Amino acid sequence: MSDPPLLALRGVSKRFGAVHALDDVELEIHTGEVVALLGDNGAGKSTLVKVIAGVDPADRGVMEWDGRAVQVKRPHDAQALGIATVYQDLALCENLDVVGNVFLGREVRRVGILDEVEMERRTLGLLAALSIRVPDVRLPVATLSGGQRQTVAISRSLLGEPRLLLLDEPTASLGVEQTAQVLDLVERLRDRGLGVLLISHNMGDVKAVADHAAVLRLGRNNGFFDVTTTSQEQIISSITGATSHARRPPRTGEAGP
Amino acid sequence: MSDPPLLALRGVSKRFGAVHALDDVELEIHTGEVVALLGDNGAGKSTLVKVIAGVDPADRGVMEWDGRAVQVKRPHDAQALGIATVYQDLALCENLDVVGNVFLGREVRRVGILDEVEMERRTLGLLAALSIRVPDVRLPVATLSGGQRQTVAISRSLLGEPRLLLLDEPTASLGVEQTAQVLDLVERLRDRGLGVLLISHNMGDVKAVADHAAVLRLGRNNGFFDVTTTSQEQIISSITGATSHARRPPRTGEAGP
Amino acid sequence: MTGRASTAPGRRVKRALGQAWERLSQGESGSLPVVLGLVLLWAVFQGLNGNFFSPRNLSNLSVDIVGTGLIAVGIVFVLLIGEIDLSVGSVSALAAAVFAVLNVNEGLPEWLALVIAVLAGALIGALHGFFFARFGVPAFVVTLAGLLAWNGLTLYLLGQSGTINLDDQGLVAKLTSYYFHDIAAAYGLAALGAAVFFLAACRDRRRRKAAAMPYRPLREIAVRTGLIAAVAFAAAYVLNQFQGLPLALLIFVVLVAALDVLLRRTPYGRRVYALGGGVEAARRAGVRVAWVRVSVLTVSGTMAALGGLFLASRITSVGQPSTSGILVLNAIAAAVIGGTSLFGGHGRTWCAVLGMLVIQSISSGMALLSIQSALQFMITGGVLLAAVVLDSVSRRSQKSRGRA
Amino acid sequence: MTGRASTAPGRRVKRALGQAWERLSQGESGSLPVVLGLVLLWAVFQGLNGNFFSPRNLSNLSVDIVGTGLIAVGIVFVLLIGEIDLSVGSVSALAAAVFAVLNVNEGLPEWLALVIAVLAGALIGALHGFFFARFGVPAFVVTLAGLLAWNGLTLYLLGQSGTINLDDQGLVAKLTSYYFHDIAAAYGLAALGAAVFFLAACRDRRRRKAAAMPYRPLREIAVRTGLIAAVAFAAAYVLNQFQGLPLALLIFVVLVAALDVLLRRTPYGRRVYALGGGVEAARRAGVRVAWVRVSVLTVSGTMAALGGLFLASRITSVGQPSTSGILVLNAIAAAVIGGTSLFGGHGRTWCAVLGMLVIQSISSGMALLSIQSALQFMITGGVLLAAVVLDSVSRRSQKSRGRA
Amino acid sequence: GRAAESGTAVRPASPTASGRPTIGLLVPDSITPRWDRFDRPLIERRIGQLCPACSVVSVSAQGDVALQRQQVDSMIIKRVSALVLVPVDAKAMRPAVKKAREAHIPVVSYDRLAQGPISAYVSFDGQEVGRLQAKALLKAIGPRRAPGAGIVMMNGDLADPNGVAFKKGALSVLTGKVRIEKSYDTAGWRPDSAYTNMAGAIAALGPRHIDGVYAANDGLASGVIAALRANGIRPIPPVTGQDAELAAVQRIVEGVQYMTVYKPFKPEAYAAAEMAVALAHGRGPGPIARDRVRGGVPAVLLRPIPLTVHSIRRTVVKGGMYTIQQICTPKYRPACERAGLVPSAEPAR
Ligand SMILES: Nc1ncnc2c1ncn2[C@@H]1O[C@H](COP(=O)(O)OP(=O)(O)OP(=O)(O)O)[C@@H](O)[C@H]1O
Ligand SMILES: Nc1ncnc2c1ncn2[C@@H]1O[C@H](COP(=O)(O)OP(=O)(O)OP(=O)(O)O)[C@@H](O)[C@H]1O
Ligand SMILES: [Mg+2]
Ligand SMILES: [Mg+2]
Repeated sequence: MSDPPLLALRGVSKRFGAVHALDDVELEIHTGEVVALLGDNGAGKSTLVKVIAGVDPADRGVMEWDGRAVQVKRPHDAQALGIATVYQDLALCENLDVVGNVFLGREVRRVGILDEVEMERRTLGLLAALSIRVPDVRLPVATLSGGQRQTVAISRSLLGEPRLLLLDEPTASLGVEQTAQVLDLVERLRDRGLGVLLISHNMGDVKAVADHAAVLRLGRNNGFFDVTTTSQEQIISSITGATSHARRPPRTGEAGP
Repeated sequence: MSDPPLLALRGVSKRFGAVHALDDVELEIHTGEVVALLGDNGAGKSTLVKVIAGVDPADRGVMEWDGRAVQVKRPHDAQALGIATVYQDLALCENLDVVGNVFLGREVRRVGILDEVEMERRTLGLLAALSIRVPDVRLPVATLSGGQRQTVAISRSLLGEPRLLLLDEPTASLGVEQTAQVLDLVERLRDRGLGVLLISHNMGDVKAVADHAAVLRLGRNNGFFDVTTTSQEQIISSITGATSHARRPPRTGEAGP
Repeated sequence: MTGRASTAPGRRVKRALGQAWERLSQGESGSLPVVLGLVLLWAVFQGLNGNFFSPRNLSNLSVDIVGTGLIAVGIVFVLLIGEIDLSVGSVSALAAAVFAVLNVNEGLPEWLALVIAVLAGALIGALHGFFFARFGVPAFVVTLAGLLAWNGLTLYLLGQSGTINLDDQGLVAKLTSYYFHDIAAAYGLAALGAAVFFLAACRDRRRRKAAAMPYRPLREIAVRTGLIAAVAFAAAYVLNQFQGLPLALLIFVVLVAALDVLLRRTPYGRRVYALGGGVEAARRAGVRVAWVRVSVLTVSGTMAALGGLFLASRITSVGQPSTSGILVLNAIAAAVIGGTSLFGGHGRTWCAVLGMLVIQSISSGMALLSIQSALQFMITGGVLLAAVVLDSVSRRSQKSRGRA
Repeated sequence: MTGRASTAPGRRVKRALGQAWERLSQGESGSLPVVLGLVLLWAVFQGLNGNFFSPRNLSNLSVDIVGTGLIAVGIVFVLLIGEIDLSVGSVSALAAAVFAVLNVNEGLPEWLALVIAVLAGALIGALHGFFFARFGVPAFVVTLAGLLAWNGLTLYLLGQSGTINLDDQGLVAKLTSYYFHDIAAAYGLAALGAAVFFLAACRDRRRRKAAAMPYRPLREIAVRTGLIAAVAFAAAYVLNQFQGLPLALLIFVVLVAALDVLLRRTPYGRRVYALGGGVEAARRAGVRVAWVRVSVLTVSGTMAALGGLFLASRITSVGQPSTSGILVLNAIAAAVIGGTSLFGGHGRTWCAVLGMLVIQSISSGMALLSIQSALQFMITGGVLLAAVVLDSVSRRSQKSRGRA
Repeated sequence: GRAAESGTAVRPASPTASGRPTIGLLVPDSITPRWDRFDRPLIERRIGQLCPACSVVSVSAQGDVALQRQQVDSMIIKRVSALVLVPVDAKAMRPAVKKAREAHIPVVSYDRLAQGPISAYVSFDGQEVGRLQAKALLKAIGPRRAPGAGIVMMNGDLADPNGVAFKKGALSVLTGKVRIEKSYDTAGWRPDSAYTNMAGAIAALGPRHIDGVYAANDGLASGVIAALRANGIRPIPPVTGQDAELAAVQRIVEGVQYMTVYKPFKPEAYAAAEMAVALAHGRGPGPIARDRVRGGVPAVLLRPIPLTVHSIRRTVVKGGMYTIQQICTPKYRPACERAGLVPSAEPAR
């Protein structure tokens, strides 16, 4: 496959004061591919997501999109490229209701006025697809349970036509059934040709949906695996640092599903 | 076993506007017992924890402690009884550093002045026991990663000598190794005679450490199981509502490990 | 939007009322307690001096709230994003001074001077917004600096002439002195308001029904419309007893309604609320935070300028601004008493109207009772506190609601 | 506390300095930019009028900051919990009036009148706190009501006598007019301050070393002590050139230092910060939120009363309060300029001192240059803004830091 | 030229149903003690003497033009028979005065000359006040030192037309006679601003180069004197004042303030009361209004009196403003003895 990757990161670094959160990180995501991003707590996974999403740009490093270098300095830039994100801390506006949060920044309007009916209808549709009950989509999200909030954040990210989905522990507080639904959804999106970056601490989930797994350790790449051919133990030992894989993700041309 | 349960809830109900978050819920936790509280998203698990912890008291219902009815109206009351809690949303003070958060409300003092050295030493000890690296315990928790924050919240709850530990999805954003450590810890605490209420969506974890499992569904009791003798499928079907168990947790005398 | 469809009409209404009460008591539009407080206040003043409810006094009251009320509406915008604007008093004085100097001293036509004065307010607001959004200087400090600087500029502008009298037949003077003597005007406005509400509610209902979504029962819509119509027609009746509908009130009500629609029915307004609910969340959702901030402070500057012109119109003259922050405090207090949160994200433009009614009623009642100044301060403080305690306590008595 | 032990002494210092800079620029104690702004300000004023740096002017400055500075310290407490106290101006005027009426008119001994006046301030603060914590009325509104009510009470108290002259040999007058002419006093205080810092740092280091925890290298401690000593001795030198160490300054510094210890080294202070970092989190941790709130408003009332006595002492007379919010604004501005966050959780008592220095320097420089009031307002506003822009920009240029 | 507006007699509105005329008194603020302490009681007393059936309602505007306008509205609603008005802003109250006139309520402008169709006016001559202060200052500095002497001017709030008048009067005397080293205008008449400005002047000029201070009123004088004291300047150079506040009279006795201007409130208040009662009964302002201002408004113009330590008995004590006892509190007893206000070594009486 000679297509350029959907997204490629080259030598991305980021410091917070004395902490090297990311140190010369490389990553590639192709269309129609689910890449799992793994690593211990504090490995820098969320920081990497925020770099890609333009929330907190990197200090150094290049980001390529469809093979062309791009500058992503604000969340807006990333959205314009077609990157949708579910953040680990969800980042919802507590005072807005569910509909308001799902459509924030992408409101449906009729002659300049919000079309609440249409937005509510579509929100109900999205939530139904994730098989979660929210007591009332007109309640402020501050009153929702942890799992309900997470579903709102996931629904948000499915709006518009994203080309790349960044999911930072999207199922952390979801129930068994809901988790299955989200994983299903991820597979369907992959089949529709989206690229997905999935962060999870659950090896089972990773095994179930991911094609490749990239491991971060202390802010550095620590291995890139084909999930189908690598054993779970191998991956875990790479996460915990029992083995050190200096190997980087393969450059374009080597990789591919 | 004729000891009264450490904690017993009788007919606890709570409404938020039109939402019945808890409806006539019964629960018992004995010393030296780990009870898993299971349920779908929005089932009312966190609401129940907040009722017990005095954060958001129930509308109706009785709470018994060591067999005597008690009034828990404020978090302070629960702490005085020896109830320590890890909340799902962690509830940390963003501007305080790790040490400050761990010891908030229970500061170590020497002649009225904070003993920072001692507090820092003990914090480092607690964190080491949970095998998590925090770059600097003097950084405000706002800068920590999701898992690091969760560990801070868990460390907090271990201070003092609690008799009952309420853990609301304590491992949701922890790594594989850290999760194992926390489960280990729970077992050690049980062996030291503490009661533990563990909320988790992970059946594996529940199977591993819980003695009993209480299931909530739509705010009502929907089954109480002995984890060792019940199959995982049975519990899950009770969670998702495939089966409806009107059965309540047994009253004192019937139950026990 | 509130009610979900149900079956038996009787239960339906009951439920609708119950839900309305819940909504109200949930703070988003929790103005009921303030309304009760206001009614109580009025009853007390009327009991103490029978002139309080005289059409002349009520009509005056309705005009007196406009100047500071417009400023308070601007403040509501700023409070919604969780910030504060201390400069509104100075900006309103400056706008009035600009108008007076241009029109009276320089001889510009009134409409041009008026436009320039309002634009000056907008520009100043934008400047504050720029410093706030671009350099991250807290809005409090930017507008505090503005308070001082624009005060100085006003002093300088008026330095040569001192107080300037406005043409009392002029456009600006008319703003508060013109009344629609025709009784049809007041009644017409009341009817229009009720009709617009009714039609909008019905249209919403029809669309929801079509989309197979829960909708508000017709009976509930009728009850609400009836309430609104009753209040509006009562007000119109009183106004017509004196001189008719005041132009100032008309402008005020139309502006407040328009800005309410802007805030609650447009994408722009949604973003303003979003900023108040979490700047970082809004930023990640792609909201251009800096732009919204600048715009909000521009609105507040513009409303301050407008308010300043109404205040000047009321006394048909423009004098040295008082350095006292009384105007700012009144405007902020009006917004807060009306139910706007100081911490952002909750409030409506109508809050400013309600709050101004409370404040102005106190001051008008005091004037009627000719209370000594020492006592006057104390009573104003006490009544203010009582009104808000009533409000807070009735909210408290509802369930306290934590977060998961 | 900051540094972690390392090996080579050269690198150690470098790293320590680097870390100190990072700490500074991280906002918790990010006062460096304000200090730079202050130095710039001084340089400009000195350039415009050579008398600015005269010992007389600097000594006056050091006394002039005390009255409003004490009020600002109280405001820091309130800002730390994310609230605001608008009543401090009125409370300070009331305390002065209480003192004057009791001492001069009623003939009570000075010390008793003084104690009663300060207690009155504390009581009023507690009352505000009660309404705030018990009824959940926003502190803004409670203290706004207080602003009005206490103003009225002061008017009433002074209504009979008008302005009251204080005994200019009395205790209160001495508060600002007494100087320790002995040069040993100023130098002694400077030496004491440096020594206390040094010993505390060494003790901390020893204990950390004993507990096998990272500790601050001796060299770093020496450098810091040296810096503190240099500033302190320079100030002492200047003061000794005029009349010696002013009693007012001594009281101010001691109070600020004591309250700094209270805030940052006691469980009580920790809870104050916790409230600012998240009320709900603090509540769940078992902090008695209502109690802390009441206590914080009590502190602010007490400090306002103290500050009022110093302000009265400075002009040895107590007159009718002006309704202007200038005093409140100055106090809040001082706290904010010094680096206290308006949103709670960040700030120190020393912020108030720094901020007051900025504000009082501007006002003293203006007086020195006898600038006309119109211009004076504009310049004050401009300089204020410039000082804070400098501060904000230098903070910004550090990495922007989001949250996980 | 508002001769047309300035009629004399106005047919009063039906003097309320009960037939008891009410007279409204509007004072501008509560910061200046005189309104509540002297003017209001004096006017009320005099009205009570002249017309026992009359009642007086008084309100204070807290220095707020809009509030005063609202208070005039309330007075109209209550249908008072006459108004005694101290305008917060003389120009800005014109529409309110006009509105009162339209409601057939005559307005007596008190102490400050309100614009609009007022029926009568009573006050002191503002420029004369400034001239008196300046002359006294020159006298205190002494004709010998005067030519080279440097003074500091602490003017009042120039937003207040009286403040402008005082400054103008003072400058008309001082210009050319002394060097005005520094001149400050004090927004809001705030003593603490006067303090700060004076401290700045001392720092800028040096303590020995200030031969006198022109302070526009007693409040400013208190700030000025405090600054001089704080800077250890002894003896304190002559400082002027105005209003004859008790605190100022005490300072004069003590010797730290040189003079103040005494504007006897009683004649002013009585004149206002007499004219208001006459107007309320539908008559003209009466024979006491001998002067005319602004082309025909009947007026009573009173002369201010300079007050120094030598004239205390003749002025404030005789005029019934303060008793010797009020002035000579224990603290000021020695100074009073020196000044001859109380006989030495004998209890005051
Ligand atoms: N704003 C910040 N300031 C300072 N340090 C930060 C900041 N954000 C993150 N860090 C640090 O960077 C490191 C990486 O954090 P990150 O949130 O990326 O971890 P993570 O891999 O997502 O961990 P988790 O699995 O626990 O979510 C952590 O050590 C954290 O303390
Ligand atoms: N403060 C509140 N106001 C209104 N509704 C609330 C509030 N808190 C919780 N709820 C509602 O109560 C229900 C139960 O919430 P709870 O947080 O207890 O669920 P949970 O079992 O913890 O779910 P999860 O597994 O997702 O954390 C939810 O439907 C939620 O929307
Ligand atoms: Mg993370
Ligand atoms: Mg939960």
